[in-house]
Amino acid sequence: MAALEIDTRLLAMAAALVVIWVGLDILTGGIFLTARNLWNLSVQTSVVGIMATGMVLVIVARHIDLSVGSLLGFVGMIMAVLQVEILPIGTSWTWLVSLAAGLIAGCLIGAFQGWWVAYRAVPAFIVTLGGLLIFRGLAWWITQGRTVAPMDPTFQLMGGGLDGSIGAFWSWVVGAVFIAAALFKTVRTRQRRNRFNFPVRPLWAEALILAVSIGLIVSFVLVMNSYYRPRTQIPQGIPIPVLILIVVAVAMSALTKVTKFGRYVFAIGGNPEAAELGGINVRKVTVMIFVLMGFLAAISGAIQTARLNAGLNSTGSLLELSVIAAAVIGGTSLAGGVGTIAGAILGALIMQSLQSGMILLDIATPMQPVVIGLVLIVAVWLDTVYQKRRR
Amino acid sequence: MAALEIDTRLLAMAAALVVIWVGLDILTGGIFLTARNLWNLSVQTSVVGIMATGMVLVIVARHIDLSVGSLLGFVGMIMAVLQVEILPIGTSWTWLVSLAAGLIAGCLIGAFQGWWVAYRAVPAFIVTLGGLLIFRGLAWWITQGRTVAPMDPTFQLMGGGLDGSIGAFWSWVVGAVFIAAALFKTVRTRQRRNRFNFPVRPLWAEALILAVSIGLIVSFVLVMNSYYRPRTQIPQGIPIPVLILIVVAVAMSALTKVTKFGRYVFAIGGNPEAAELGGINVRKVTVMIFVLMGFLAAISGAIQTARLNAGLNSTGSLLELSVIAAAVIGGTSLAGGVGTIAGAILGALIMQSLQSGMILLDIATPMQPVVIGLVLIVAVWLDTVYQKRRR
Amino acid sequence: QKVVVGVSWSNFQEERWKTDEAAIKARLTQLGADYISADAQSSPSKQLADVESLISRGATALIVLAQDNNAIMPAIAKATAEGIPVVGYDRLIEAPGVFYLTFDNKEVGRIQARSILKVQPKGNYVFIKGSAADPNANFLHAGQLDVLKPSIDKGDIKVVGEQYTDGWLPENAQRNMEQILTANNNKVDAVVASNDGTAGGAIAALSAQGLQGIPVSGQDADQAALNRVARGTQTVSVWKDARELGKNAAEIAVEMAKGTEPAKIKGATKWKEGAKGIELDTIFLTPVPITQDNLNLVIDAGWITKAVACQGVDKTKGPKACM
Amino acid sequence: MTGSVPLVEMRDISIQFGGIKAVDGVTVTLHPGEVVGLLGHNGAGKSTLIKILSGAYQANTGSILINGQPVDIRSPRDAKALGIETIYQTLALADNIDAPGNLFLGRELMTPWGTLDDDAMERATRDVMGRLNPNFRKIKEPVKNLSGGQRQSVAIARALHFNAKILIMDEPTAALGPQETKQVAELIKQLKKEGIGIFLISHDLHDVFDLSDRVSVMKNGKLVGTCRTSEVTKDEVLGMIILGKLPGQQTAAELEEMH
Amino acid sequence: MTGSVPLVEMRDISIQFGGIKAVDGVTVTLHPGEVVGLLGHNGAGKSTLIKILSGAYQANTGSILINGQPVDIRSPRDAKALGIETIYQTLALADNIDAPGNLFLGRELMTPWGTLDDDAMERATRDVMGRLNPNFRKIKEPVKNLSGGQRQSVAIARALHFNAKILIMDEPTAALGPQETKQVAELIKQLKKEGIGIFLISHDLHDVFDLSDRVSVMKNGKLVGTCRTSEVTKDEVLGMIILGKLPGQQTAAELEEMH
Ligand SMILES: Nc1ncnc2c1ncn2[C@@H]1O[C@H](COP(=O)(O)OP(=O)(O)OP(=O)(O)O)[C@@H](O)[C@H]1O
Ligand SMILES: Nc1ncnc2c1ncn2[C@@H]1O[C@H](COP(=O)(O)OP(=O)(O)OP(=O)(O)O)[C@@H](O)[C@H]1O
Ligand SMILES: O[C@@H]1[C@@H](O)[C@H](O)OC[C@H]1O
Ligand SMILES: [Mg+2]
Ligand SMILES: [Mg+2]
Repeated sequence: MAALEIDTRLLAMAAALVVIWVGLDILTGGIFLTARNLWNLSVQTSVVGIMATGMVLVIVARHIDLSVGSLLGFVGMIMAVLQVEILPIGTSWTWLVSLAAGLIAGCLIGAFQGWWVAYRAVPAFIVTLGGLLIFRGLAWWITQGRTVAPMDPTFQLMGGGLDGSIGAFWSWVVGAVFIAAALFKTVRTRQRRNRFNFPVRPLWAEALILAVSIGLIVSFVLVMNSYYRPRTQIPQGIPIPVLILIVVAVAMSALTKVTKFGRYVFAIGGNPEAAELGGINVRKVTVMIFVLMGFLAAISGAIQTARLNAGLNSTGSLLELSVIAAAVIGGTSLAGGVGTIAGAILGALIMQSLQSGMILLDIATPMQPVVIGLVLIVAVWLDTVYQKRRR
Repeated sequence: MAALEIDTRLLAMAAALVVIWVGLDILTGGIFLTARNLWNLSVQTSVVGIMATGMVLVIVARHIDLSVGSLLGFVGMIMAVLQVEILPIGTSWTWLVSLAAGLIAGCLIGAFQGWWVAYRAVPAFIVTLGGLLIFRGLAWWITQGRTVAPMDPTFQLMGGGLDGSIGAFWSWVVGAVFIAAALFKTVRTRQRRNRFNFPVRPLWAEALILAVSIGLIVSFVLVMNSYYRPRTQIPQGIPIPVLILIVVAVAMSALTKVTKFGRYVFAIGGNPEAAELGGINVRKVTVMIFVLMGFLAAISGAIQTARLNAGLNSTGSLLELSVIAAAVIGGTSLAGGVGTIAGAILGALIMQSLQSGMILLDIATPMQPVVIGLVLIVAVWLDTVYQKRRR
Repeated sequence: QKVVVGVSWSNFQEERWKTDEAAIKARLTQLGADYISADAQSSPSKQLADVESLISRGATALIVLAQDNNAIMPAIAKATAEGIPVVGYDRLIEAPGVFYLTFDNKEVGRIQARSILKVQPKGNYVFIKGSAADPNANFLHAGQLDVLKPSIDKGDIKVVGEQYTDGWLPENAQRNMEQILTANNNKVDAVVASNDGTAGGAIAALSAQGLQGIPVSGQDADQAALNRVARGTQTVSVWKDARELGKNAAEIAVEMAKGTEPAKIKGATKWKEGAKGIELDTIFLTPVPITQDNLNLVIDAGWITKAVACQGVDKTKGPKACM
Repeated sequence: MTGSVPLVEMRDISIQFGGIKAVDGVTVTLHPGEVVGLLGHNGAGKSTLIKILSGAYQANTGSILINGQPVDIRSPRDAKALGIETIYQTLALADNIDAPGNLFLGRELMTPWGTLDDDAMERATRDVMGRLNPNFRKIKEPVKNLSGGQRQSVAIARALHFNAKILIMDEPTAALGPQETKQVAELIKQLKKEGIGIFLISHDLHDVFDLSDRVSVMKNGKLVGTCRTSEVTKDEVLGMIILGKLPGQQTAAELEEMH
Repeated sequence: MTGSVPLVEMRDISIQFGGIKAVDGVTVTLHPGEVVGLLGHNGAGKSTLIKILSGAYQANTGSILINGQPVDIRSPRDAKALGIETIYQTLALADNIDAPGNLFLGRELMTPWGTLDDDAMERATRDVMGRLNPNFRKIKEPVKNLSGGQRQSVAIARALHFNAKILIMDEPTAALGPQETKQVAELIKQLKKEGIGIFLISHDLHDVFDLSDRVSVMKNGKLVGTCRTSEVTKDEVLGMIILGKLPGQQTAAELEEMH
């Protein structure tokens, strides 16, 4: 087991997810683990999952972002208004321009908030609490509360609606790319460690891990391809928002693990003063973190707006809580310095599984938050216990 | 100036409040500083003010309580249901029993949350985020979303409605008690410091401070007494919720300054590990903090329910944000270890003044949160700058 | 003395209230009265503070859209004590002396159910209810059941899903609808959604399954919803002509501010079917179901332009109003 | 002295962090009026060992006896109740509180009214700090604004003020100036006379030799051995620290190597 | 040597915290290949002074010259760009990161692909730590799990690894064992030979005398004076520290008093 050298904490979370899935599947009489439900679940997870990856960095650096829900709503509204009221309807570039504008707006808002945190030393809790109020107000103000619809057809694809999946062929291509990447990474790592005569995993362990990874990738593609377009036999394949989530997750994982920026974020979280004394430009890094968070919230805003096929002033209300909860359930420590991207996505998946599961189980609406609240507390508690054990 | 030995930070905040008041009075053409508006303002501030005093302790000890709004709503609902549906209607003790039950429920919920934080080491952010969901759900569940009304007439007095004030005579009595207490405290402090030959304030400074304190007390009573019952010449006097706020503020101030418990809370905030090594029962103190917070939220729940004369499942939604903001604007540091009760109440007053001021000024609704958000950020920023200067 | 009418809004989350406000404002200006207002943003306690502020600002009459019909009572008591007349707007305020001007919410629910029942008398029904925290959601649902109960009892209609929508948020409605579809393997024949926002969310979920076109109800005649009606993805939106309601409210408020007794208001009738049985003077306006057949009604009334209502509608197959 | 019942006996103590034994089967004793120096390379396990006695950690195996009685120390409170005071290597001060607040933390002086007697605590602090560190003025300042040595003085004052029976000092003078260090040495001698037992961890061999009756040397979590300071040379002790062998087992060549 | 242009000149430096001058008009110089010991009682202002040079604080008045050129050091980054490396009294480590991560913090080695080269950094860390602290094994452990001395070794290694021109060492050996301390002393001598200028703050008068060419003594934020170690006795320096007077001004009685 030790020879596998894998993050046992992540493994425990994955195990928890499996338990929840199987449990829900039994309780729902086999509905939960159908291809359709898993497909839906993956789409529902994407909005929170994408933002949770950014929230990991924010929290690791000892900050918090309460504004992501409002920011998502505001940016979504900007994109909707651009498409419906400002840009010419029906051109091939309408969706692109409005999407770009939204992403830029997200980055700018992130920079604005980051600037207050980094250069004006206002606690992120306050800045983003302010942001929560400000951007919710502005989202309302843009259209004075009117719902703006419908979205550009190309833009709608981002929501993973009826046509918003990449189909069987491309899903297999994506799967193949990931398998190739896994193989390549394994080989490279061994080469590099051998260069310094560092110990490497035994070959059987390496093979086992690779086999499991490939198995997971293949099953994922299989599940996505076993869900057909309504009343046809054409496989849906990976939905576009899920594809975006996957790309974001890989990019953010790499960012935290193999770039200076990622290293600095963790250093700041470990000891901000030491990071500054060590020569890191803490303020610049802090602004970058919030820009990134704003960018990810904007992507989520695009997906959510596309999914609803409408810009609404209420989009994203209270989403900040789910996003933070996902990151924390995923092992990110609110004291800073600790967190993983993969964990956050697992966290989002757990939260979303519970939420969908309860609807499938037909649990009374007011009791749903009660269950979620309890699970949240117990999940984080189990993680603490587990961490202590390992020490 | 130095001879006065007063907390200049508080003074700066008080100055800010005066500026805001005068500004709003000019902008509203003299409506803001009428006795009626100030009287209303004081009542409106009491709910948030009472909870903010507890939030100071929570934040000083490096925790956070996101559940206070839900807790308030849940406890309010319990009291309402007891009065309307369970206890006999119209007895002289109905209000008392239901109030006591509510306060006990608040303490128990606080203990429950504190237990998770202290003995199970789950971060308060998570526990109380869970609590936010759980208690909001339960508040709904109790009556399946039905509003419960009307409240017991005696209970209603706590809300400061039409009869909920103590009248001119008793207001003057309260004023006199406070003046006597101020005099007594000054004399005692001088005596005690003389005992050890420690330096004391020069007499002129002592006299000046006393004179200002007495002046403030007298003006407060005067204002409360200049607001008459509708269409009469009978002065309202101090509203009961405001009286409760005053009592809570004094008690909590004493708690933080002259009791072991208060000292321990600050020590834990300064360095939890050191507090533990120093022999403090950190877990017990932590539970106590949350019990106190629950108790104060329950008081606020009683006031709010009495004021609305109805138990609603939505009461207190989002109030946690105002409460935290009040504490932080009042100089409580989210990093722990720093905060004052008086500051928190000033913070609540500033927030509430802005909120009412904007309604009086007829600022477009979506712009109101925008303004509040900006003021929040700027206020905390100014405080940071001011703190840095002094260093 | 100049008449100042203070309007306390419960929120502006739904699109309709802006129209209500414009109508009230316009009529008051015509009548030479001042308009002041406050928005409680869905919070009953803020609404109480709002009413206090409106009184401080010198309101001589109040129009109140109550967020909660019980929690509004202390505010009404204050106003009454100050001698300020109150018009209960759209939602019932059951206190003596209050003038009650509305479209009946239960009736709205009934209309929704009736319209759906007409096109889909049998099959699997789903209820997408309003916010659990909004008592109106239950009134609407009660109205819906009034109509559907017999068919449900007979077994013609099977309820295969019923969920509240947290905060009336369309995205929550969408998620709930998705789960209900999953649970029933898409075997859903009709959706009774309680307003246009939640209908939008439900329809987004249906479209993702290629089920757009099955009957869905709504209310408020939101622009996006009327466009959906035109395209055929939503069956009905209950139109409560907010302009009429607003205009009437303004007139009544001004008259009462000038001292007219509620009972003397033109067209007022006595009504005491509220929970407490208090007798009130009321005027009820009639809600109108808008379907493809009478879409021209809203266009002709200037509620919405033809361009917006018919955007993207196939001119050949679309409703008459869009031709 | 070694014949009598020891004041403290830590018997066969082990603790592990994440599978690695930081302290491994260590037995040490301390008699009243005795100073025992605890020596060892960095990471040898000295701090970890004494933190078990002070209640900060719980041993995985082994037992602790005070005056021959087995005791169960589960928290710093338990240790304090047994008269064990500790100066931690990390000082363990509440940064936001001033010197008197830290000095009396957990044992505040109270007025007859049941409120904190800040004046009395301030008075007492001025007294004890005046003896320890005559340059110290910042009584009312939060200790985070103090220099490294000033902070250490506060930590020392706290351990000394409460009539400990057993005193644990983990590098008590690491940050102190020469004058302050001398004061602490004087104090240790004074306390010894009063019959208090002291565990002293220090890297300064001179100091340890001057003050200790016996030294216990640790290496990689294990006890190398314990000697009376009167019976060994500094070089032999250095040999114990570096080579991990008892004086009798050290060869001349090995000792030469060290220099 | 003193005649040439100094490597560092801190001229008339003052800084205050909340109205109180922690450093008050201090001037010190450092030449290439020279070690200057900075001495003074606890709270004298030593750490504060050198933190101004390392960019952690900004002086209220005064100027800094490097090789005779006035420089403006506004952040630790500026100092590092000038070749100034610092071992802080508080160590300044990121607790959640392992030794290689801390050692290369802000100056990571990169692969040709533009990604962190963790292996190369690990290799280099094993090398440098092996020399400094042979018992050190916990390369992959977050430094919060290291002992006091192990942490200090990491901080020292970091300052040494990057070819500083000017090295500031604030109590570098306070937590180190005898063997590790000796290693550091050797290193200092080595660096001196390479022409690096070193400010050394230490409370160990022996060490300071062994290693320094000159000592500057501070008292209550002011400079008492600077002497060549070859020209004064330890007792005279102790007199400077405690009495705050230059050797010439110290009376025999005062010196006696000190002991
Ligand atoms: N951030 C700060 N805020 C306020 N006062 C400070 C701050 N830093 C240091 N001081 C004060 O400045 C003075 C000098 O402190 P400094 O740390 O430079 O002393 P030092 O000579 O390094 O002492 P030591 O030998 O104990 O490390 C002390 O009195 C200290 O209390
Ligand atoms: N909380 C912890 N988690 C994991 N390992 C730890 C922890 N505390 C100490 N260690 C490890 O235990 C070993 C002993 O540490 P300890 O602090 O007792 O050493 P020490 O002898 O006091 O050293 P020093 O002289 O440097 O203070 C070290 O290798 C250290 O890395
Ligand atoms: O018009 C509706 C209103 O009556 C209800 O209370 O809230 C939702 C709205 O859509
Ligand atoms: Mg140690
Ligand atoms: Mg220092």
